[in-house]
Amino acid sequence: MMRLSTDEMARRVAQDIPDGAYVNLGIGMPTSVANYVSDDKQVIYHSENGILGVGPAPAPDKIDPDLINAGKQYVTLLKGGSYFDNAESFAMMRGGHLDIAVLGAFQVSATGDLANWATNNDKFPPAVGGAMDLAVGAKQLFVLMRHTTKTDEAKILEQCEYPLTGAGVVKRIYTDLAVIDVTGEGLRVRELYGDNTLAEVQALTAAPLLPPL
Amino acid sequence: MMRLSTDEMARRVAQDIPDGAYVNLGIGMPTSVANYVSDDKQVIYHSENGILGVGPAPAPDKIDPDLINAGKQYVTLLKGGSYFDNAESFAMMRGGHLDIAVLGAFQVSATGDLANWATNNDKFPPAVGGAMDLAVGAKQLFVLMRHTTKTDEAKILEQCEYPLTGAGVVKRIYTDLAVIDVTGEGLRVRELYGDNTLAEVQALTAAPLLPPL
Amino acid sequence: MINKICESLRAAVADIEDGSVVMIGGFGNSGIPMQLIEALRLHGARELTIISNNAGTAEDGIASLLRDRLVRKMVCSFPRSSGSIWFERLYEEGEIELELVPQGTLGERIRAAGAGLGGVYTPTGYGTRLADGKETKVINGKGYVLETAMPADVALIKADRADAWGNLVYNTAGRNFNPIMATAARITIAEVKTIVRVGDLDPECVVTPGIFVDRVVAQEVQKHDAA
Amino acid sequence: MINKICESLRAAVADIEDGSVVMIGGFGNSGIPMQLIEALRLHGARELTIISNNAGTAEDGIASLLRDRLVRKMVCSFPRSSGSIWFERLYEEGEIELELVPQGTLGERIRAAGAGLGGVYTPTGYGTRLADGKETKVINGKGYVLETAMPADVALIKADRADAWGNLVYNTAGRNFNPIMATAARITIAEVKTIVRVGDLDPECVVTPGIFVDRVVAQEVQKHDAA
Repeated sequence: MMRLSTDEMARRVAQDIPDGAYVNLGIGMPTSVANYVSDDKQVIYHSENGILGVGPAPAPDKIDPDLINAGKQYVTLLKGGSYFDNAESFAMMRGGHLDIAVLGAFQVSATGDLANWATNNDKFPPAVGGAMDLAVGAKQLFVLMRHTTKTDEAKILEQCEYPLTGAGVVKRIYTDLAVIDVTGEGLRVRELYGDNTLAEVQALTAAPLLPPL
Repeated sequence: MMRLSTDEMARRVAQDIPDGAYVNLGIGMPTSVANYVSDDKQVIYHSENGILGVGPAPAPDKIDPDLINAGKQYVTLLKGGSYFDNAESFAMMRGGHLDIAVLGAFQVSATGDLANWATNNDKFPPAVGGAMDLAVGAKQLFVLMRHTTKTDEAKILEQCEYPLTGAGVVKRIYTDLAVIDVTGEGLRVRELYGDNTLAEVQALTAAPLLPPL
Repeated sequence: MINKICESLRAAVADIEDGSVVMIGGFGNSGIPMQLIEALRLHGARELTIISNNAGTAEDGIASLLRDRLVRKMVCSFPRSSGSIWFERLYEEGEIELELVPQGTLGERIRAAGAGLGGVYTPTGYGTRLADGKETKVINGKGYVLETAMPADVALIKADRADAWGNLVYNTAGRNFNPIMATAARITIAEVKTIVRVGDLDPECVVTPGIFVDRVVAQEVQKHDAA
Repeated sequence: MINKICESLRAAVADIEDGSVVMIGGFGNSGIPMQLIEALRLHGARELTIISNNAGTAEDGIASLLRDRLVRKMVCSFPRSSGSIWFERLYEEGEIELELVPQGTLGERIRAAGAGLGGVYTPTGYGTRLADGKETKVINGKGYVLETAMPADVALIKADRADAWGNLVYNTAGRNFNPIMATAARITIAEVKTIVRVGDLDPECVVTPGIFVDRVVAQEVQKHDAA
């Protein structure tokens, strides 16, 4: 089977980000999507801590210790960007002003439930951050994740086993094997990478997949 | 009986505004209180339309058409003042950040209910503005009004006859005859002007008055 | 490239439909998008619901929409002002519906819509007739009224300067309802005095980030401005 | 004359009592009032409830309060970060209570307290375990969770510049929770880099009007700042 690398997955999501979009990229793999958005598109990145127009990492001598993104990395501000407080930042998220949010996930259900903030492991203290607000608020929520766990267990399930971040919120899933839309009829494969077949991807998915239209 | 003029009433309220206070003055008579606050006190005036640090009227050639107070009069901004939107302005009011609000009133009840936004006359369309927010929000709500109507009817009553602006919100009433506190025991006269007697003022008041302590 | 600048006032309002819910910024005569209102009047959409603090005075602004009988309902805190003759006339004739909302509640309902909240519990109006028929709740011993989010189809707002990304700054007390209305409508259209280059507005001083703004249109110079 | 400038960090926190609810601004290491936190640690008030987005890392900031076991309860959206060793240790020992709140809900609860609202209905968390035991309501077909106002006794915040009236401006993304926390506490204390003269801050660019601020204290120059 063809399995995309992390970079290839990010590149694939980047293709679907339209010119002029307001986008929030989650911590981790989703953050790297920005690296692959082509230069002819102008995309405005939002960071939950209060930035619109997030730019690339600064040169080492240009670091502003306060100017970080949600992943606590140093960033810069593009011309045309702005700063605001938490209430306004989350108003943007919850109020449906962001066109696209890209988040990682532990599990996604057949009806678009998202589980990405807690496992059932109670040893560690829980942490949720802004994930639940992004999940309910963005106009379109894309999930970017490996199709299965490291031990080859399915992450796309009839029902999530882990605690939900939001119910019925995911619009599209980008994995290393395929692109899958969450539709009213169920999960519909939108794209299979390389020679991957529906049967092969279905075998690694614990919810029924509909063939591409 | 001694009846204070409008200016004298405003002057009397001004004496009770402490140095450093954040104050909102209602439209009409209350606005003139600012004219009588002595120069050795620094008082910061709030205007509901989004100003903190309202200054005096501008010279005619210095008018900024956007810079008006709640009564739609042209004003200026003091050094140290600031501008903000409606949501933040009313957060200041409702959130208990103003030390004193001074409002006019049609009627005040023995328990501090305030009626100042509507009469029982349905001919005119109603209008409420920011009165209800000020009534519930200011740390101390002072009412400044004539003791009786033009036709000598009492305005201080057991119960308001007009629709309420807020229930149990008035802290003190400044009239042209006396200063009256709304207390847990009832209305207590704090000050009688000139030679006015409790009996004289009581005769013009439709709720029992307690003598000064 | 992101360019929200609209070439004319007329084009900016061309898709406003009959029956729309339209927010209009301003307080008294401060911060009112007068030229967008005039464009809307000439556009002629009817049966409008207007959400605005006041209802216009003389023949100006919202009063001109009332005069032309384009408005079905007003949502206001203070519709009656000295000179609000058209509102008073239509109200007396029973030709206009009024939803009276305390000013701070109006602001919170607008903000709630922009911030994706379903509603807020406010102490304002508790125990008064403006809470009649509304859900109430006592929280920590204090009474509150449930006020639900109030979204709009269109917001017409007034700012001082804008850039092509839709970032806005205002002039003095001209902010009033404009920044919150910008967040609460499906389409937000800003009338501004000046359009500046992207990057010319200080990012620390932007009041309305461009994400909330769909169209920016510069005021046209009026003949009487030259007088 | 209004003068909210406090001569020392120590004096600024001297009246914080055992058992206080203390908001602390910041997100990650951005916009944290580190010197006020250190002053609070030295002051030694115990049994504190701390409301803050994170729970500190290494031995710094909130982590130092945890290490000294001055904190009874944390209210956070993201207490676990790389390096949050003291929070994790106390959590494992059962020595600290945690109230986990989604970040936007934390912000709205703080804002509600500052704005005099009893609570808000937010869609965030609806249908998840973080809504367990909370009142919910379907408004216009969408599910919402009732989240009540969260006030504090004291807010420790960080800004860039202040004047003697308590007006504040911030540095870049250092705003985060600071402006809303400023509104929500009985006593708000701001640690700032620079104190300027009253009138030197542009009234169009003031982020926190002075009415929300009780004390302003300038950062003391640290030895390592000179390195």
